[in-house]
Amino acid sequence: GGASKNDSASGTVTSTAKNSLVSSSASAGNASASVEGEEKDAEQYINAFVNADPASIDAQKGSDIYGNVIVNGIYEPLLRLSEKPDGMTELIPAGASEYKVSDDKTVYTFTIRDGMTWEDGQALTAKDYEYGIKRAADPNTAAEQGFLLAPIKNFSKVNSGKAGVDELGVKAIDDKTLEITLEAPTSYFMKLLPFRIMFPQRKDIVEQYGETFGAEADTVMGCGPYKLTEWNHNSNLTLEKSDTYWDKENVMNDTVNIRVMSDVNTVMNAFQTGEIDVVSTSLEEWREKFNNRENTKSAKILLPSVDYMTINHKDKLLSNKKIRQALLIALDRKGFNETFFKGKNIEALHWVPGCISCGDVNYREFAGEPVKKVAEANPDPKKLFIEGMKELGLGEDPSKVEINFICVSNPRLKSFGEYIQECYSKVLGINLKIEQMEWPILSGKVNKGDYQLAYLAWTADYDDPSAMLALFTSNAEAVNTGWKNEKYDNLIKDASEASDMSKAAELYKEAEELLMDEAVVIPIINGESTMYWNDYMRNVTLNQFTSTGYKPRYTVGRP
Amino acid sequence: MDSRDKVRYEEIDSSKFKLIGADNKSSEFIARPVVTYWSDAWRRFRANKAAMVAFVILILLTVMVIIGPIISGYSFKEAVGEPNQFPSAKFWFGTDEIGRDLFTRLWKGGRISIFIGIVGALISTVIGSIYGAVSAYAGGKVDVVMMRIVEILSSIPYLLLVIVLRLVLKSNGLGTLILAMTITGWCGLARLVRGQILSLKRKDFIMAADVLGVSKSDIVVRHLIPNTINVILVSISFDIPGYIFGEAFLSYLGLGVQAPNTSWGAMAASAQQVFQFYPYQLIFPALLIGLTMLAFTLLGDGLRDALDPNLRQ
Amino acid sequence: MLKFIVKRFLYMVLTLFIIITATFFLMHGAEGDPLSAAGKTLPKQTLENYRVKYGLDKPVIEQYAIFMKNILTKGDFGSSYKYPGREVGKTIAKTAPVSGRVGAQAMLVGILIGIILGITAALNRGKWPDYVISIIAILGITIPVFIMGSLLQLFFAVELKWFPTSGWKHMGFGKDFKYSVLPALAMCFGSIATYARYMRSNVLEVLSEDYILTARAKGVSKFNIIRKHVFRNAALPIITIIGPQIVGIFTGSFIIEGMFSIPGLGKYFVDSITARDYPMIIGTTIFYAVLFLVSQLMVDILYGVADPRIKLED
Amino acid sequence: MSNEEREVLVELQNLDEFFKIGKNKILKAVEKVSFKIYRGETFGLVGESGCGKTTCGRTIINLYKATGGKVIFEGEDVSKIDKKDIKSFKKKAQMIFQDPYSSLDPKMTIGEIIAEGIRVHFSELSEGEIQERVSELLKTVGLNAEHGARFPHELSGGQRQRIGIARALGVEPSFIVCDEPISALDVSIQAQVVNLLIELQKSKALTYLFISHDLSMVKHISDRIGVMYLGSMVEISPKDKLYDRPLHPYTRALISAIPIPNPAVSSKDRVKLEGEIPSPIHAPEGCKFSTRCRYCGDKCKTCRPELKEVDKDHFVACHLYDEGIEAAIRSMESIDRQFK
Amino acid sequence: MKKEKVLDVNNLNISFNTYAGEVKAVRGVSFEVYEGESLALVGESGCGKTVTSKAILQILPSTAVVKKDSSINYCGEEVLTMNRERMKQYKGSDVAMIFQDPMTSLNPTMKIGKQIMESILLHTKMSKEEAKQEAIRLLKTVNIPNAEERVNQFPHELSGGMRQRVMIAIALACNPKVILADEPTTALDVTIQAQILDLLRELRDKRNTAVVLVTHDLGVVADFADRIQVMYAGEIMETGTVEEIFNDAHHPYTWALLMSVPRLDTGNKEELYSLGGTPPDLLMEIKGCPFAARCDYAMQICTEAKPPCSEYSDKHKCRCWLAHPKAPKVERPY
Ligand SMILES: Nc1ncnc2c1ncn2[C@@H]1O[C@H](COP(=O)(O)OP(=O)(O)OP(=O)(O)O)[C@@H](O)[C@H]1O
Ligand SMILES: Nc1ncnc2c1ncn2[C@@H]1O[C@H](COP(=O)(O)OP(=O)(O)OP(=O)(O)O)[C@@H](O)[C@H]1O
Ligand SMILES: [Mg+2]
Ligand SMILES: [Mg+2]
Repeated sequence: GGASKNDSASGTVTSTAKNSLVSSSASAGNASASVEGEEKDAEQYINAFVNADPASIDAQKGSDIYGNVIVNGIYEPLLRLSEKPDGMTELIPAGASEYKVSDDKTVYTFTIRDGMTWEDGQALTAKDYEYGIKRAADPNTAAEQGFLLAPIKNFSKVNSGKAGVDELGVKAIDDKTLEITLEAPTSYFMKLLPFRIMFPQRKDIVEQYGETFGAEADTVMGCGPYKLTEWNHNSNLTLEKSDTYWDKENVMNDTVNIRVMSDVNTVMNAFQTGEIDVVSTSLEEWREKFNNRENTKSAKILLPSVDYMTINHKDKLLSNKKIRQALLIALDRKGFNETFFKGKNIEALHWVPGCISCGDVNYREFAGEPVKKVAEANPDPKKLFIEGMKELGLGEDPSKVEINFICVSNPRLKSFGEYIQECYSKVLGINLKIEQMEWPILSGKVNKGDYQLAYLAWTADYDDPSAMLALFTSNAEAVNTGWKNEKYDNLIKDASEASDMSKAAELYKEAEELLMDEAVVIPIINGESTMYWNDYMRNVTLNQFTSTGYKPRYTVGRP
Repeated sequence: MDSRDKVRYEEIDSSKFKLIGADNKSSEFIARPVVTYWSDAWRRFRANKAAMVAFVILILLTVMVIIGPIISGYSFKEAVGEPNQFPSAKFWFGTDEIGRDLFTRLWKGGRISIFIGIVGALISTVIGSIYGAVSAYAGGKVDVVMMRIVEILSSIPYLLLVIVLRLVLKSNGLGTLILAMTITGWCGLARLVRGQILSLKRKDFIMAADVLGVSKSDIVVRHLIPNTINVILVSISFDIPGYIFGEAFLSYLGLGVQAPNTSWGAMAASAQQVFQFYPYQLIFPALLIGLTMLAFTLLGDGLRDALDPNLRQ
Repeated sequence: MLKFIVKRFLYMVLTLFIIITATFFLMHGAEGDPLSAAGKTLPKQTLENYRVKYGLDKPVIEQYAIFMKNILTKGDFGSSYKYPGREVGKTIAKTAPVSGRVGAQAMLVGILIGIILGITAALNRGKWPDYVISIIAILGITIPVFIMGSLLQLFFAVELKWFPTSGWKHMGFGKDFKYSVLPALAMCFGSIATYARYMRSNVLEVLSEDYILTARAKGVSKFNIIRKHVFRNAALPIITIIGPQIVGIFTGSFIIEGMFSIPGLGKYFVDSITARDYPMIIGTTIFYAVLFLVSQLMVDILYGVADPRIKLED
Repeated sequence: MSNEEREVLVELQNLDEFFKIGKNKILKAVEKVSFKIYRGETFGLVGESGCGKTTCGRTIINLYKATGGKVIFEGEDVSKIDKKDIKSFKKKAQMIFQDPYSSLDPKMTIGEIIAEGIRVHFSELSEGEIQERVSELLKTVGLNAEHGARFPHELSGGQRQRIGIARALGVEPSFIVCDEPISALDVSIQAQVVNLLIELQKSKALTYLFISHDLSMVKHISDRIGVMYLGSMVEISPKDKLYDRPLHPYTRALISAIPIPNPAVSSKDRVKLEGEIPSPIHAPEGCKFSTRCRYCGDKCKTCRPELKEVDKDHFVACHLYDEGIEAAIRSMESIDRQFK
Repeated sequence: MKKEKVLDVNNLNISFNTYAGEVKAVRGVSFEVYEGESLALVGESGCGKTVTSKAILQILPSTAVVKKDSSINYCGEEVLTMNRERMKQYKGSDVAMIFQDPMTSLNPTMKIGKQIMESILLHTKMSKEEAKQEAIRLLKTVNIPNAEERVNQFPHELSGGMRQRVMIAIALACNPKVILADEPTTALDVTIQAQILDLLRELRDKRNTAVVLVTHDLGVVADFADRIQVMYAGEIMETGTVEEIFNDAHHPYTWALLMSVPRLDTGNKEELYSLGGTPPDLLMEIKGCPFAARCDYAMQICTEAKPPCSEYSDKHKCRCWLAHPKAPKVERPY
């Protein structure tokens, strides 16, 4: 997942398919772990769902989180990210049986596992990986998430068409050896490997189906634990265990029935009738309901997402740091949490969400709460705001100030907006004008810099602070705040190239504090949800950065 | 003739048997005020219990949207209690998702909803019925062209039309909202009325009016449309809730009421996702929309009965 | 008659052309484009690549020319932007029958019940059945489909477990019929209300006509008076409403199909616009327009059938 | 006053009015009808039911577009009247509809129905004056002002018919097509209405086209009478000549069938028409009456007779008169004898 | 040969509730109809002839109220209290009506053939095909040319007279015992009128059908009716055989009627005799004789009391104060 519009983290729609990490408190994670000696059901199938129809299961082209879970099932990445018993993740060998990193940390050499084949029996080679990765970088593919490959050598030249694809730093030395060369050392590069853009791809198949590749169940060719046997758009998908998969002994179920359910009430109703096995929700009302449900287990999950307001720094009023700071600290996040989440979510007094790790440490625990620092330095936000106004020559009456706030049309977001509106009016005495609009219009406005405040959400793509912090470097251009800071750019660059993760963490922390002190954006709340499953389920993975998918799940005593 | 009659028959004074001849004047009609169509319709309308109930409901609704936001004493835009509270003595209709008093907000929202419902229905009814009538009555090429226009308007994706409309008008004010709602809203009625009038226009009384020299526009307004009043009234009773909900839909495009103002449609829309937990948040606005529709349905029925000469008693 | 149809067909082509052109320019004129709709904010280079690939970097007029050429010479509506690789034509061909299935079911129930209720109300004007039916109609309109669907799910699926909450199997025939029950039910309430109210009103009108007296004088029973004499004369508005409803059948309902995981066409209508999925917008619009135009032609022909005084004018 | 000197108000020239029936079938309701109506006269139009009288009347008033031929009103082709003159044409030419009920708007009160025309053509009148006129008109047709507040369905058949008359008179036209204006009235009101029509004619030089089945009344009111049969005019004559000496066999049958309001007169010795009644869809090739005419000769079956003046102002379309009246009457009498 | 009484109407009172009050359209009408007889109802337009006929068939509009002590008796059965099943059969097959207004009385969306067949199928056991043939036959009996094609036409495609004949065909369809013919021939030319009358006469004579003929055409009455009943303002003024009424009427209204008839021998456009004034307002209670105000022979008593019924023969009855012994003798004016 990348940054996304309203629904990814606003809490109205949740799904098992979303990136998530087990919080430290999640002891429940173990409840679903396999227990030795239990009698497995004879018939092993999983009933799952996705919130929307995957746009495409073309691994490189597609980008939505709904498709991730499918492609993870039907392809075999070089490495997979799996969940440890403590809820953290670890990289385990998959398509690559082993790998080497050069001393300067810029050349990665992978050895492809023996005996791997595609669904049709053809051998899976290093060339297929090479083709897959290059395809993602090829501008003709127009892969939406191609930019994640940025650490790879010559990526930006290739992606902008200034150099041929062959110049990308990816090369199959022979059928069994794949070599990836980076532009510079990148501490989080390994975490990108399980990601779909790096999946292998069959050139002949891709060319055979052309545009329609990955659009239907029968226009893809997989090499993973499952085969996609059925895909009724907007209705359901079926994965069946592949018998050509190298690790088929560890694929614990035969069929995964995946329903496309876009409506929360339907999802919840279907969970109650047993039509789906696992759901997760961030709505307290549903939690209260399911906490009392019989034979149901649950675990709390922190999502790597944050809801925030982006600020247009090109705007005259908002170009003033004091004004921005006032807006940043005037927001009553606690009240927000109480009102909309019964206080069960995490107030975002920071930019990087709580579940991101840096090396082996939990980054958040390490980095503290930077927004608080700003608040402590400026105890009276209204005064601060007035000061800012004076600096701009706007007088001293905040009630004359009207700030435009745009958000996506959605009743719940409108309520959020109304809360913020009331909050600012109370604390700062200013007027917030709420304007709702369609996502394409909103995102267009943000891109063009035609806005003041916009409500957005961002979900980290991979498990590293840079997934959040790199957003605001001068050349990222992903969120158009109009803010540029050389010091910040350097901090991020140094951090990603740092050989020592604790050093990187320090640099990230400094960068984040700079970000918050400048009040570049206003983080509001972290994503969080609770996962519920019927107690006959085993091995439900709670960590969403994992890419093991449905592989380990099985049931005991399904009614 | 029984015997009793006979006795009297014989007894009548002979002075009464004098020819006095025809008295044409006394046979003249003894002037009774000529009741006009409308005063008669109004009288029958008042006699219709259901219509009077509807009338009372409407008046109550009107009064409540005027004074309702004041009587609870709460502000409609500020959180005054815990969010999502069920109705209680303190908050008669409960509170919404950020703790504002629903009672106050409902009546406040009613202002815009009732206004939009009625204005929208009126505009599209006037346009739709006249358009349909003219198209059917003129017939021939005029009909062809007019109906093709309706087809085009009905076929172009509405959402797209409104998005562009908003862009062109550069405003999200009330005017734009009403324009957006009615821009294609009249098409349905136009087709309905046209259908009715296609059969009406062949009737003799239309020819009679034509022969009298009544102008085409008068024939449309005075003969054709009144004779389709049935479908028009039904259509109005559907239009009103339609527009009330439609306003909420248009807020998807940023066209509805602006926060912290609200409307019944917007309230119903935001309550939908949580209606299982806080049903009252949905029920109250829906009830009021329903009540408004009920009022107009009964009113329509009453009006229809009142205007329908066949039912007059 | 044939001349009339041929003539109307020619008009249709012209109308369709206008619709397509208008839609094309409207959608290009609308704020936002397929890229800004992509669900996320993207780096500039990615956007650029995308633009070139789909030809969005060309002037709109040129895009229009290319698009029209493709339609006219190859009958090719292109593939979706949002769902890469899904050909618009094929997608519609696959999904419309599913929508049609659910919609037809809903419409049949809606018409049947609506008409029966409408007639009942008319025959009992001013008595309690009339009011009860009015209330039913009002509920049918004021309860949003979404709520109706949810309530049906809660009651019939979660509580009674008679039907699955959602889902779709093949065309839902035979034992899979159960999948289509709840969505069709949820969908039909609105039309019940509509038909009932229009029917009531027109039946009342017709009942006061003189020829009903003639029928009564013949000794025709009340039921047959309704069936043979009233119905056809009251049918005009029903025909008018049925026209677009038939279109609705095939184009499906965005909300219901989403709620019940039905692989129908409905979703694409709204989705394509919010996603600025140009080829899909045009495709669905053409589909809708063709159906609508044909249905209007049918309505006009049916007018003549229902009421012989209405002559087809050519 | 001979016809030549009188002003022609309406002239029909070879008027055709055809209806399309079903697929490719054409019903010739009026076929090649020509006659003149002079200003200030009453032209009676009689004929079998369904022979096209109403259609003819409606075409004159430009309700139907003529399929062929022309209707000239005051020297102008009615189908080509200028837009701006249409209103004045409609003020001059009015129609009383045959079907009293369906020609009244069911949603309007009687008062409004009558007032409508007045309002259109006398826009200078105040509302009060209009109402006054309405009640006056109601009184002239034997109703009272109270009926003005009623709706058409609340009236009896005859009362409805009188509304139609009042409506037409309200406009103060100079020419009225009276399509069976008195058929549903009782004799006393009939007399009242007919007296009124005659009086108006005398005082305002009105012209009537009087369509009726009541031959006694037609005789009473008309100056000249045209007899139609199956869409064609078969005889035109001043009324006295027609009743005294009907020439066309159909007219003869018609006259003899007039019921006499005297129970002593037996209906037995009337000329009864027999034979197949042809339909206007497949009219006989020759004389249209040939299928029912007891004097029918070979020529009648193949050749359609033209309307010819056989006596002064007396036209007839019949082959019997090819050799003059006397010969025709002689031959008819001999055939009649055979029948007895 | 003693003829059976088929209809016996007794003290029929019918009112319409209108906003202005009660329109008393029919006021205490009593009469009987024997089988095989033709009774002519004549009278002022708006005097309640149609309403009376509709009452007999029980098809009055909902605004009409039939007063309590009214009674309509068909062959010994009370019509006003008939049950639903019996009613169905009674309508159409026992008593049929020819409506006055043929355009609006025919269903505009049903082919005329169907409309005729409907009645046949309802009351006989004929198959559809037979019924259709029967419908064609009926159309032929009422002299509609091309009956085979006409059955497939819609009412608006027929001329006024044809519609009326279709109405007649519908009424005749099931050989009813009583035919209520409400101005059946007004829209017909005299030749066809004569044929229709012949047809009705034939039914009357061969099938013993009773025909109640409502008409204004006294010529038709003279030609066709056995008995005449003269109505005025909702009441029956005079009744008697045709000869009695035409030659020896006693009521001034009857005189007026007979005098207004245009005759073939009247002069050119000379004024026809016509009654002055307008009929009484039916909303009012009428104390005396309803005709008093327009009667040239009115006396004071006429405005004060209802005239009694005087009998001149067993069929000839009249309600007029002139019959009173104390009343002056007046000559018939014609
Ligand atoms: N639905 C009604 N509401 C009120 N008054 C009515 C209604 N129908 C008839 N009347 C009145 O009742 C009286 C009798 O009407 P009816 O139709 O019986 O007259 P009629 O004798 O048939 O006259 P005509 O010869 O003109 O047909 C009339 O004065 C008429 O105005
Ligand atoms: N609108 C129409 N469509 C088809 N045929 C029609 C139409 N109007 C009249 N006709 C036919 O035209 C012929 C003449 O009809 P028209 O009404 O002029 O007769 P008419 O002389 O007025 O007869 P009547 O005395 O019975 O009223 C009839 O055969 C009739 O069926
Ligand atoms: Mg006619
Ligand atoms: Mg009558």
